[in-house]
Amino acid sequence: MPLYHDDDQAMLADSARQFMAEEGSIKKQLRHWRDRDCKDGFGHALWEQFGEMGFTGILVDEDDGGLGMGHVEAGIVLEEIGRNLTPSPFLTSSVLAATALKHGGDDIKGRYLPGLIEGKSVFSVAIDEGPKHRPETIRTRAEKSGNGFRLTGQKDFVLHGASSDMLVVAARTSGSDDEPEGITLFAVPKDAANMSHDAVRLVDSSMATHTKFDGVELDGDAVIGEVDGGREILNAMLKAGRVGAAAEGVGVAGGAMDMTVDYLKQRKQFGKLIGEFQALQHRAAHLYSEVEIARAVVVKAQQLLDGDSEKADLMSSVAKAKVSQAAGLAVREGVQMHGGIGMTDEYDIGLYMKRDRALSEYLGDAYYHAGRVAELSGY
Amino acid sequence: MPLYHDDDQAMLADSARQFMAEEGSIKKQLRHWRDRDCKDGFGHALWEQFGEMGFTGILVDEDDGGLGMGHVEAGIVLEEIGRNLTPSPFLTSSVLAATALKHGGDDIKGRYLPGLIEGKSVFSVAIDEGPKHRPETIRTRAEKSGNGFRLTGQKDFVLHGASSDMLVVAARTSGSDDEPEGITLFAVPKDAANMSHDAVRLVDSSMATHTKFDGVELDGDAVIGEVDGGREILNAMLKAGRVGAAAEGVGVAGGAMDMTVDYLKQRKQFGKLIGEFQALQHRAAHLYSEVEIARAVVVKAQQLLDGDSEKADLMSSVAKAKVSQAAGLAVREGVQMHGGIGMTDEYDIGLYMKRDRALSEYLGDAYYHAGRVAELSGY
Amino acid sequence: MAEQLESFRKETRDWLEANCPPEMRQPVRDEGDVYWGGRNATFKNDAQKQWFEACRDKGYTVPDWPKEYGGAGLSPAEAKVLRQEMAAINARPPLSSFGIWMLGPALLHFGTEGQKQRFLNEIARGEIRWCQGYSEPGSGSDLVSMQTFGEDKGDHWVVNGQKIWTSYADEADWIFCLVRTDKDDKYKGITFMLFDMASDGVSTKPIKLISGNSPFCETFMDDVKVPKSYGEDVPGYVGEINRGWDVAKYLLGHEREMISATGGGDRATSLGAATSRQGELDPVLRAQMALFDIDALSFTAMSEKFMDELKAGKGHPAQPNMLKYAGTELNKRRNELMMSAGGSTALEWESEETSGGKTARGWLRTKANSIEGGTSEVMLNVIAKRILELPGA
Amino acid sequence: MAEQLESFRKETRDWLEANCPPEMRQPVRDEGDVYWGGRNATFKNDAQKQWFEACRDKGYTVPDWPKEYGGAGLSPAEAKVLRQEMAAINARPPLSSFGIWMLGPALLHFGTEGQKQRFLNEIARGEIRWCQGYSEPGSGSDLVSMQTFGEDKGDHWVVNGQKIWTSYADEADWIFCLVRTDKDDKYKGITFMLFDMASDGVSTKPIKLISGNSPFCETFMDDVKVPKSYGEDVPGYVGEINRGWDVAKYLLGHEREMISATGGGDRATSLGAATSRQGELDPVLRAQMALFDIDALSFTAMSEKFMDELKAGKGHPAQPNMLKYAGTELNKRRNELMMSAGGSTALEWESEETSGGKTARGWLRTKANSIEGGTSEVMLNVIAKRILELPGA
Repeated sequence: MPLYHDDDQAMLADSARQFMAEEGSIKKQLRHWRDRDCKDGFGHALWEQFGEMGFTGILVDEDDGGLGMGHVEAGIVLEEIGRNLTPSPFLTSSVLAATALKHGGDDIKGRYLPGLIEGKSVFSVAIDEGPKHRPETIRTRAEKSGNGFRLTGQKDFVLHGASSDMLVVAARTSGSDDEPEGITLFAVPKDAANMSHDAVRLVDSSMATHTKFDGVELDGDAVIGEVDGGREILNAMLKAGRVGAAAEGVGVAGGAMDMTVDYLKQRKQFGKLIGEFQALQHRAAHLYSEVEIARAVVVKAQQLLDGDSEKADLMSSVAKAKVSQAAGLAVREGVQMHGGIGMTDEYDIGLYMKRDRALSEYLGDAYYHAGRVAELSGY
Repeated sequence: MPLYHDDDQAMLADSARQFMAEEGSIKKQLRHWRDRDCKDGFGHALWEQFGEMGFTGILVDEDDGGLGMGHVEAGIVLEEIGRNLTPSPFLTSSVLAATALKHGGDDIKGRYLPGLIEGKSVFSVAIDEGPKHRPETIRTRAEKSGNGFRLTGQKDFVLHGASSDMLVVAARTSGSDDEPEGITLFAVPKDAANMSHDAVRLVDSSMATHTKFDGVELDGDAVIGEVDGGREILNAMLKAGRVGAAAEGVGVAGGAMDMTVDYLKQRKQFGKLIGEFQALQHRAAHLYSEVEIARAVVVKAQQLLDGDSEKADLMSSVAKAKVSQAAGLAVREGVQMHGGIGMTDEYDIGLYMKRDRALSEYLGDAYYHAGRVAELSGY
Repeated sequence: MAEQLESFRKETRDWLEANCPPEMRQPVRDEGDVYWGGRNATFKNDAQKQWFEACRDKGYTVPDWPKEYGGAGLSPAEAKVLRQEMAAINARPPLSSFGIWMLGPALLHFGTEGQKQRFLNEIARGEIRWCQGYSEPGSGSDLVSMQTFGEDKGDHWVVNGQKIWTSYADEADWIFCLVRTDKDDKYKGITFMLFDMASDGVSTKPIKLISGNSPFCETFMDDVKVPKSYGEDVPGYVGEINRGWDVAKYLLGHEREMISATGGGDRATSLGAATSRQGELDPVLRAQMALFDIDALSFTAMSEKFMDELKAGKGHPAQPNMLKYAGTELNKRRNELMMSAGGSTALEWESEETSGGKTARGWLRTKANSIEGGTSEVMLNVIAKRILELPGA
Repeated sequence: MAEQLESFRKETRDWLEANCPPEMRQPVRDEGDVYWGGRNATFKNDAQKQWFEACRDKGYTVPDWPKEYGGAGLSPAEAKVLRQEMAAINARPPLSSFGIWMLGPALLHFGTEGQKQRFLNEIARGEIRWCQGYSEPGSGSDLVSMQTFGEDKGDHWVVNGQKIWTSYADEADWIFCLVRTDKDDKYKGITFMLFDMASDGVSTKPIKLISGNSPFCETFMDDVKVPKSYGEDVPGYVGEINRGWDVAKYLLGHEREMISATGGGDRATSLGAATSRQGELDPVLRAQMALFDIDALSFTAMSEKFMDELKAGKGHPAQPNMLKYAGTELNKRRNELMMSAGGSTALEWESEETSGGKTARGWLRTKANSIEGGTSEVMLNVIAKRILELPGA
């Protein structure tokens, strides 16, 4: 498959670009909700519009009422989300949770997918335990209890945790903390007793929770897939999530870069447009190259994932790491080249820096994925 | 002690600078010997001149006929050696071996120091085993044999090995390969039976050997210091060697940088001196800062070493690593900014790149020392 | 000489023991712990008041200023002893002010005797709080292109324009301010004026930063009357009329030294060691930490070396530029790594656990380091021109 | 269509099976394995001769050139099949030449029918070996400032000057050479001339590189007579007189694409995996390897993407500049890391163990990557101007 968008994908990109620029703009969404100290960190009305656009069900099979598209298409939406810093539960609901539900039975799909597709339901995923992403270790335990399970433990960095209708929780049903096997995924409804959220606002104004499961009783039908068979689903979720976050990151990088290049063409100092200074030109040109490289590897990883390739795992980590590096460069250069006003809350460039930081950390930072690349490559 | 040279040191620096520029120049020494395919890789006459200048005995105690100076002074000579790429056995003989001999008895000192001070003897040190510097592991064994020892093993990257009158060899007299203790240092004379050198020319035109000890019989008086007490001496040698190599590296960096800055002021392209291009100006200014930072940390490490500070070990690794990074930048920027002619053998800038590479590797590269910094700092 | 110093050290120790209350022997935790002085100043507690007054009376708010201007007239060696002894007991600065850091040095160098008598004493006694009016929205790196204009009306100017990045303008009593007084000469057309922030026509507006609320303000001047004289030998400007750029340059150099002196963050500690206490470091992050620590420890050595050279009169005038460039870039990198080590906890913006997002806000705040007091790009230009003597524009 | 291709694939496979000797199915190990053709060419062995002649007769030395010029007239799709099938059996290129890579494309685009008939056939049949005369000692990045001058003498020019970086000038039969023919117009005063290296007044001198001996030469022209015509419809220059810069620019773009296509080194393998086979990696070096592998794998994706876009006519004209910039910088970094992994063994310059310092020489050779075919600085200028449309000089 050529590494560019086919005609259908280009059409989707056009409509996503237009929609997000109009409805999902920084002014209309991110600043709006942030300045009102919104406890969700995003707008439910916009989420319903996502549903109307069909975005919510991009990765859901047609048989289940979705569009049955792939990660290239999901990435198209995510890149525009990134470019406009649009706050939404798309990544957690339509990518991560949707990937989990793909592995569930008809019953659980029927329970949750219609709400997702309509943009009425918000889903979260609870994977991390502790401040760094280490999905190899799962300590949260689900013990047999009656004909169901009893969930005990704590999850961190649960994006939209307090706003979600259902949380996909990775818990251990057997084995020791570091064992690959023995993981089961549960769909925990928001009204589950003994589940509590400590919601905190993050640097990018999104909301995340430390979520406690203090003996949460779950029916057997809360299990997604098979008992003890969750690791494979979790891996699928992580691959999808990394590639999705990387696509969003390319949007963040591109948005920050475009703002900055525009600024270089407007701001004058020493009687010249600052974009005339060769030192800044070379830095901008280097940045452009890095962003283009990041953009390319994301498409590559998306296609590998859509093609169910063995290389998708490696390339999902490569993509996540590369985007993190390129977007980090984009926002740092962006803020520096904007000079003093880049430091003010009034200008948007700082918002890109904040989002990049949170997104880079989500599902593993560049250092984590570099280690993964080394391990997967056998060194 | 202030971090600059006092009056005596400044005088020494003046005379070293003048001497090395005149007698140790690239044309007179490095290219001269290289183009004649000299099997020593350096000139013995120059080494005797080092002796006449008093350089050879800088670190040797006055009681033993030396100047009794410190690492700041040795570093002054080394920086000029670096700046002129002067091939000489100064680092191995007057720094590493001299540090070892400091820990020896009067007998061994009497045997070797006069020749060193006169610039008539050349000493090598045999530490590394394998392509990377890993002095924590010593596999070469010295077993009791009669009233002496029998040495078996192989050492690599022995600079000037085939030209040396005596080799300081670190060998294991007890314990297993990775144990800190159980090391003894031996002064092995050049005519020792069953010692063989495989001499190879290195990228910087210096000569190094793979040296084999195939049951070399040594008298007990070949031991430097105490049997099984060599680790401490070895550590002292390594600290001195790292700081010395770092000082030489500052000279290499400074020489490459100065050549490059001069070139920026001479070469015209697009109707301008290329030094007028801001992108190159900023890179040159960044490089200058890095070289100054490297220069400062070397003086700091020298003073700590001379003051026998506990911090000297950490800072010797910091200095070696920092210089390696700064000098690497200097030679890479130097070659690139020289453009096509920088790639030709006719111009000297490439010689700086070659020396930097060999010097960076000697006694541990930046990565090795970064790991050491982390360990010594407890992480 | 050394004996005299030792006896001074003994005296100082005794004096500090007697005068510095225990509450003032703790590191400054937040803005509330800093005493800025000024017309409207209030003390946070009795200890702060007691400590300030003891220092003021002893001349220790500005120990190395001459006694006649409110200082203690200490020699550099004595001032160093005092700093060491204060550091030894963690004594807080009794008074912080841009008057001490910025205007004072300018007046000591350029001021008239009358200005020194009045303004330095006011500063030393914490009576007047000053702010600084340099940058304008259109004039950042290219400061000399500033447009705020003072029309000459004989015995006064009428000033119109806008300044930006005036720290604490909303709390300051007076401002020292660059004003264009000759539109025909870029460099020799600026006057370094002094005026009361309570003057008619002065208004301020705080600037919110990406790191949150900040001391920075925009300051607007709308037909502000600035007298040319505040009395005998007390001109309303520093140096000569139209030669304020000389004063400004002198102060910029001073500011860069100050900023570079704090660059690189807390140099005594290894970043890797500090962050690894939060949990095991990822191996790749550990490698980056080690490479950072090497750079940071090396930078500290250069910083020390320059200070030593400066004291010995061996310093190169462009050295502060290098310190500022390298120090601020390093500090940004340090904070990036701290964020990485902190993971999702470090992302928290308002939580109690993070004291209101301290790590994240600190990280964002460091991004200004390479802009304020001269951008990294300007520093590199200066190094290229002044040290390397590279040609051309 | 697909069926036709499949039948072509089958034929090709059979043809290769029958015509490519086993000795030619091994990777090229050194210069001796390359057949460059030319007047004085000799074959290393029978297999090389047999393989070359089979390809020459089939038009497979230049498979996508038209049959009348010595090619096989393959469509792009067929040429790709041939490349794939040759790669599948590791078949060596039957003929290497700057005529194929550089002059050929220029003649196909700018040449007269007579030039194509003569020169393309000579190239395709390996009869004439060409070299390239572009750079001069004073004209590197600023190529258009070149000074080699051709004085117009009616039916010929008399050329004087010096070229540098003429690869294999000492072994080439003819040269395509940029010569100034009008001193008044920088761009429109250059002619793209063709002449015999055996002409009176041409001399060459090899250039030794930091990596050792090299194919590069200096070429001196001392009153060299270059005819304006070599016969009917065969001008002694390509394109128009004084418009050789158009030809040069076209070829520079072509060269950058070629260099960038090989940039980044062997992309299929992980550097970390390859080097860790030599022994356990230091943890900090391992981290740098992993960060490199991420960049290299990502670059490969971009490279692939651009090729796909190019084929689909979606490419941006400045993309080769980006590929060249990023690819060559990456290749330099790759070789630095390889040297680090190799340790003191990699430093060896002449030892047998290192095949005569292969790692070290290869490392040094990569330093030219970011200079030849346009420096990284020129690439960044082009990206800034042509893609980002930044203003000014």
